[in-house]
Amino acid sequence: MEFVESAALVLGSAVRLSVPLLLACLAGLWSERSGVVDIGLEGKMLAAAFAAGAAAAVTGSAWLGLLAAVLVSIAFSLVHGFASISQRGNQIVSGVAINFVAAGLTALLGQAWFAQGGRTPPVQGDARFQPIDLPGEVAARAAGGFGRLWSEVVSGHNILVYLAFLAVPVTWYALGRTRFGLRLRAVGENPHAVDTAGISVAGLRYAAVTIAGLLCGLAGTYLAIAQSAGFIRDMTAGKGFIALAALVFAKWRPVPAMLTCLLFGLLDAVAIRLQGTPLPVVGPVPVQVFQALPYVLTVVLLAGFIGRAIPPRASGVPYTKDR
Amino acid sequence: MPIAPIPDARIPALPPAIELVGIDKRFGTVHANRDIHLTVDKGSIHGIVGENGAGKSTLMSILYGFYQADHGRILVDGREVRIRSSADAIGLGIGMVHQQFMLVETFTVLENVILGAEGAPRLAAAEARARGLIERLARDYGLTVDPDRIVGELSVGEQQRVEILKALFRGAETLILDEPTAVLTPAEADHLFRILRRLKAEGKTVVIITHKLREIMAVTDTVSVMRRGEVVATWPTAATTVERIAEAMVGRRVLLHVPKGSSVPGRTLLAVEGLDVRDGRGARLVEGVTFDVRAGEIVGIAGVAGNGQSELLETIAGIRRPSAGGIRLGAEAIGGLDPAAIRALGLAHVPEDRHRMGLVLALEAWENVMLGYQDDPAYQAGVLIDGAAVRAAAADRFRGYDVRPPDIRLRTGLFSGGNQQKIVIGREMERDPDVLLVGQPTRGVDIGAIEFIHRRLIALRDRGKAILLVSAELDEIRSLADRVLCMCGGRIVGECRPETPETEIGLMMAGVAA
Amino acid sequence: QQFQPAILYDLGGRNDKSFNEAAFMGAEKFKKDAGAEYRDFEIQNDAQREQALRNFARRGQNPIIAIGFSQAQAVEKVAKEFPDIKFAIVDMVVDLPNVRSILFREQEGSYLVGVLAAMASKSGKIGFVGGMDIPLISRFACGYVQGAKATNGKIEVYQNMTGTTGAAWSDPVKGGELARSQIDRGADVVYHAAGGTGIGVLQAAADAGKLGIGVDSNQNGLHPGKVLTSMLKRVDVAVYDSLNDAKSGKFTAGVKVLGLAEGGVGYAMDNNNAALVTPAMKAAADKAAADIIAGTIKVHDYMADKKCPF
Amino acid sequence: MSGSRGELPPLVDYLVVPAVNLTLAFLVSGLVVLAIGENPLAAVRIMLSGALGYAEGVGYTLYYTTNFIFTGLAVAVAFHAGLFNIGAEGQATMAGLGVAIVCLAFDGAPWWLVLPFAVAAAALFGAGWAFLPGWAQARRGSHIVITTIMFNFIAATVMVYLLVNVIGKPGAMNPETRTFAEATRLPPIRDMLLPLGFDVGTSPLNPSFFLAVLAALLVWLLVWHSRLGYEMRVFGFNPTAAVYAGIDPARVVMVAMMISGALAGLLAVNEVMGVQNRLLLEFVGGAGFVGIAVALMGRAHPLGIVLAAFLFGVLYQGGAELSFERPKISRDMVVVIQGLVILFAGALEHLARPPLVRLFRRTRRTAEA
Ligand SMILES: Nc1ncnc2c1ncn2[C@@H]1O[C@H](COP(=O)(O)OP(=O)(O)OP(=O)(O)O)[C@@H](O)[C@H]1O
Ligand SMILES: Nc1ncnc2c1ncn2[C@@H]1O[C@H](COP(=O)(O)OP(=O)(O)OP(=O)(O)O)[C@@H](O)[C@H]1O
Ligand SMILES: [Mg+2]
Ligand SMILES: [Mg+2]
Repeated sequence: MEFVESAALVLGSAVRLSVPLLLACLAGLWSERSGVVDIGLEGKMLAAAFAAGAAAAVTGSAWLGLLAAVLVSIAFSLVHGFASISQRGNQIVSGVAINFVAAGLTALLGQAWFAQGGRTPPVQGDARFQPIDLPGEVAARAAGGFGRLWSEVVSGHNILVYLAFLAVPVTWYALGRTRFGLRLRAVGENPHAVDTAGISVAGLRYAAVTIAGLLCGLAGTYLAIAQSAGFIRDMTAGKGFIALAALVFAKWRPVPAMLTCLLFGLLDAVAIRLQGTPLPVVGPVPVQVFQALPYVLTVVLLAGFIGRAIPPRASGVPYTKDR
Repeated sequence: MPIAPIPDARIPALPPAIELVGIDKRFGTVHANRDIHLTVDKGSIHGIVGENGAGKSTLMSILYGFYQADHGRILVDGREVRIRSSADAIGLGIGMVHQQFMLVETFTVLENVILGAEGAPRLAAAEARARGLIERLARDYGLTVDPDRIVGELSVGEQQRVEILKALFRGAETLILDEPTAVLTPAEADHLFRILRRLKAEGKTVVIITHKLREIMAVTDTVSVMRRGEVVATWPTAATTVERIAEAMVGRRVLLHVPKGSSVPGRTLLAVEGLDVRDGRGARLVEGVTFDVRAGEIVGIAGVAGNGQSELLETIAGIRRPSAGGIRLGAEAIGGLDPAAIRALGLAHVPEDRHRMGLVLALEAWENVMLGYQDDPAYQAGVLIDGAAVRAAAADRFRGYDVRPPDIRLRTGLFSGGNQQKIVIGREMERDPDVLLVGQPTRGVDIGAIEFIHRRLIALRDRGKAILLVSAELDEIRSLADRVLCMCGGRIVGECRPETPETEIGLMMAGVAA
Repeated sequence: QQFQPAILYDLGGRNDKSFNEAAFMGAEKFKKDAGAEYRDFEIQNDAQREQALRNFARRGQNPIIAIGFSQAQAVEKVAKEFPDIKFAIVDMVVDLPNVRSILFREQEGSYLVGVLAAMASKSGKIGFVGGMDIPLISRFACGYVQGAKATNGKIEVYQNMTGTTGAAWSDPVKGGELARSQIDRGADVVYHAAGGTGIGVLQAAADAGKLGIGVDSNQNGLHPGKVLTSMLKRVDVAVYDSLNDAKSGKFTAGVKVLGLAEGGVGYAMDNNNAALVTPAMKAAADKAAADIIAGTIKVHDYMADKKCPF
Repeated sequence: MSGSRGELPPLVDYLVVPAVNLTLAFLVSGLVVLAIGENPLAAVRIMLSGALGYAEGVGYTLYYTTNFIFTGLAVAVAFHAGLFNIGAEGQATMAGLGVAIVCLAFDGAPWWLVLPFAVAAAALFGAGWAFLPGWAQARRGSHIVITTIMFNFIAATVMVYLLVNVIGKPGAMNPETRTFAEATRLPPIRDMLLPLGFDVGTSPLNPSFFLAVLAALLVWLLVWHSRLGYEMRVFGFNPTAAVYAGIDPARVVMVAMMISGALAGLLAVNEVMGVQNRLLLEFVGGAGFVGIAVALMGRAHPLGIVLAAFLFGVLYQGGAELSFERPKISRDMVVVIQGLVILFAGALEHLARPPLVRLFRRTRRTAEA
């Protein structure tokens, strides 16, 4: 029973840790399935986190924070879109630029507006997304054991967590079962086919990067005013890159993306939990072993089981009519 | 006695399906279309021929809204229209099957067919409609494809059917086909022509670009010839001859059949015995294939694409590994060696897909002249590559094989298909190999270049070399090969003389006479 | 020599809510009290340390105060080049006639908050979240453990380090998760020494209805009533004093170690945590402080032997 | 594309277009500078004179350039083989370990004696750290992008462990090794030029700059004039054709990654042996990531990379100078400016081209008329 409870706690932690990865990963998925490579996930998330933190601090409303985050993140997306779709620029360079601008601008504006070292003022109450208790939470917690699985893993997260996991079936359905999704996937594989079918390649790609912006907006909001209570400079701490890795790991598919992000979250949670505890047989182990664990396991899994990941064929290539 | 309808100036005739007036298009410095006037009658099949780079594809792409003309007007059904995008063209009932298929290879047939014409936001309804259409077309035209297969796994012939299905699904009244038969077997091509005639019978209009004059004669009502961006002639097909068309195209007389003496086979240079090849999943692609090719002969392999010919060539060349059986090059067993080692032993290989395998389109042309021969001592200067030597060799090849433009510094992708093919053939033949494997040597190549390539192949044979030729063109096989092997389902199902009637070979290819 | 002070912050930057900011506060206070202007600079990478110091020196800034142990090599080099200019460095020793080295006994302050944590804990389990597994952070951790164990021999202390890259100091999400994991295991007081990451630690503790302990500057106000106390490292005082000494010509080179006795470290009491620290707790902490000053309690310095024997 | 390359005279294409792009970038940055109440023109002047206006500034600029040349070349070499190496950061980190081991082992020996070993160690450690991702991609099909990202994190972790527990200097606050003896450090270029009568001031610029230029030259020879480079490019553009040509894909991938890693590793010679004179955490400081932008802006061509690296050097040094001179323009502002330059000069490089093409067509037409 105690093991089940520990497992529940670790799983709950895994869920929370996986959410920003999942949202960013889905953002990358939308963008890259349409053929626009996005290594600016990190920057967009950061900009969104700042916007969320700033707006929530000023207005006192988490929802306005979310709105601001989404708008800012979409604005960054559109810059990336303009560079990579309309201007046919190098998508990776554009992504790098987005990351630079976001890192600088958030700290700059944060300091200029709030004078707290690029931090936004801490937010409380309605300015933050609070945990939501699902029915049965109390009873399940009281029951202990497997009940904890309900109370820790499923219930008690904030709305963005549920939104993130809802975004998975929505993405799956929209990509796989709708007209828009069909066209979007097509434009990532062969934009010529889409163009000759009389559909605007640019239009589809702009739509895709906009969705990516929206999702990064959610991710940033989660970081700033759901998981934390305010923005701190550089608070994305490389999550955008991990999300990118998860995207490749998941072979650009929504459900595997969720599983990958959960796996990354779980590895992280396990590493957190195991840190400092002596292992059986081996005895005490340096912290770094556990800190490296998620990364090492990812490499091992990748080399051992996942196999070749083939990106959408047209991704990263600006579309031009000539061959 | 039935009288053919004669156009009568007094009766207002149906307006032409398409009328192009003064179309002009430049790509930078290239004048691809010059002041083109072209009329396509409703309910007719209109052929367009011309050398590689004459501007055929460009003209049709303008009609289809893929490019915009710099000048000129387009009339559809007698009304002047503006076609700014493919969507406009589709809306006007124009459909196009491009030379390079515009298919999403990871999609199913069904998804490809409905793409862009899905109707409702949810796919289910469109899929049902498309399924219905596919069934009907299969019934009416024999246009069969499995709607649920992944397009990338289909043969080119099937992929082309998907393209036609796409156009018909969008309600095309005028169907443009850009070199539709370049990749088809004769049987598939005949099938296509039956379909085109059915379409015509239903009142639809067809414009077809091809390099095969036989096809022009067989299916078209009218033929237009393009040269250097201009339409230089338009004739009712019945009123002209293959020779006249060829001359108009090339600007000189062309030999449509290269003369060739009888072969004097010498010793065996290539021997294949009991060869088995499997794919990654273990399915057999080539099964128990045994044959040999002797010095001074051309052995042709006839077969419907996808019956193991490509895999056979690739295995002999060392690109694939045999799962059983032996291959000998002269006295050496080469089964399982890598391509570089096999090449070093005197085997050259013109792969059937020059874009995918034979060339690196992003490199400058001269760099492709050493593709596969980068280890050649003649190309080395110490630890580095002797660029001057390679460029000298390249310039030499370009002269010898009449590659146009003769600019070895040009990016390879900018050459036309025919000239790209000459680069590959020149590279492989100039090594003076003992054995030459050739896949589809003249696919998509204009008749002038075909003549040239055929001459070269025969000359190589006459120098006592062994050539193994795989071609989907029965004509080509029959005019070049000294012996013909038929492949079907990965096996050699029969051998015959090149004089054997086409129908008989056709039956063998289908596996019937085995 | 003119009096034109300059401050060089470490990578964290002027407003890191931590020791750089404390230095800034000290300078600001001095500016207000003495009415003297000063210059400062935030470096962006390691190469700029030396460059900035030299730039200051060339412009005749004097004294120049470098914040953070990473500045040592640059200070050493530039101080040699400009023997007439006075330098001060915080958190590291540079042995030159014109350099004042200011060290803190973080372990002593940590000991006190350990005492408070052990007394405030009902579960007998407390936690520590560090930024990176480096000696300086282990020194905080070790003092904390010693203080807690001295108060409650059976107390269990969970320790976590956040990461191995610079991001470890600015990852509040991970910090929060580390704290939560400790809280889930029963910890009800969590002390952090993790810069921006610590914001997440304090947040997680507050969210869970547990207590956090701040570090470096007074962080009690971040979550009033939810932060038990803060371990103060008076970099502000050190900077202020150095500036003051230089102005009044009393600047001395050599090593200054600031511990409890010198008022260089301590724990924070204010309105925000008045209700949390009972008189008994306060008495115990003050007793410990007195004993440390008196030398009857020896607080172990992790840096001395890279070991924490508790 | 409207107005593609080749429609403009080469001089315009390679000089005017980038100049226009840079001007645009500075104009937009100027707006931001203006927004915080500083004079943008003065800011540009400070930036340029800080980076190029005096010997020491130039020294710093070139010192940064050195790092970016190495990482830019590293990314570019992998790029030619169709591989996206995001791991230059980690490779350089590990190379630092190699350089430190050599320098500590030979501590006290003259630098010119140690240098070859340090270079070899840097290349070897960098290549070794790149080998595993290369191997995993070639033999196991793992995606190089993920594995190199993961290897960056693993390198950081290994480094913390080693510096804290194994090779760190005892008693140091900071995880770092002891400082190398004076003789073993790469001398600043000033020391080499002073006897000749030049004084370039005190900057960290050291002989590794020449190493970087040499590396660029070697990469140029490798990619365009060697068999291996040819094989890499063939494979990078068209793997199927590579197999046809008898090129072993696995070999190309592994070799290209190792060369890439070795180049990234050389950064450690500059930083560890030349500047910091000890191994410390995060000495790479993001240069591995900047290398991606450098490689792409330099179109993966060594000359382009040297120029792009120089541009970034100017941005870094000029930026430092700017925020030093104008305290209101914080270092974050400088990051924003860098981002804008990357955006306008890199990703939006085609922005200025169509108007220029139109301008040229018009002038040509008037000239013809
Ligand atoms: N996208 C393009 N960009 C620049 N020039 C082009 C482009 N497409 C075609 N051209 C130019 O237009 C001319 C006509 O090309 P087009 O593809 O129409 O020839 P074609 O008659 O279809 O040749 P083929 O028989 O080989 O298919 C070429 O010579 C080429 O120089
Ligand atoms: N982007 C381009 N820029 C300039 N010229 C081009 C371009 N694309 C094609 N061409 C030119 O177009 C002409 C025809 O090219 P195209 O690709 O249509 O050849 P093709 O014979 O149809 O090839 P294939 O049959 O193999 O598809 C050539 O003369 C070539 O130089
Ligand atoms: Mg064509
Ligand atoms: Mg063609």
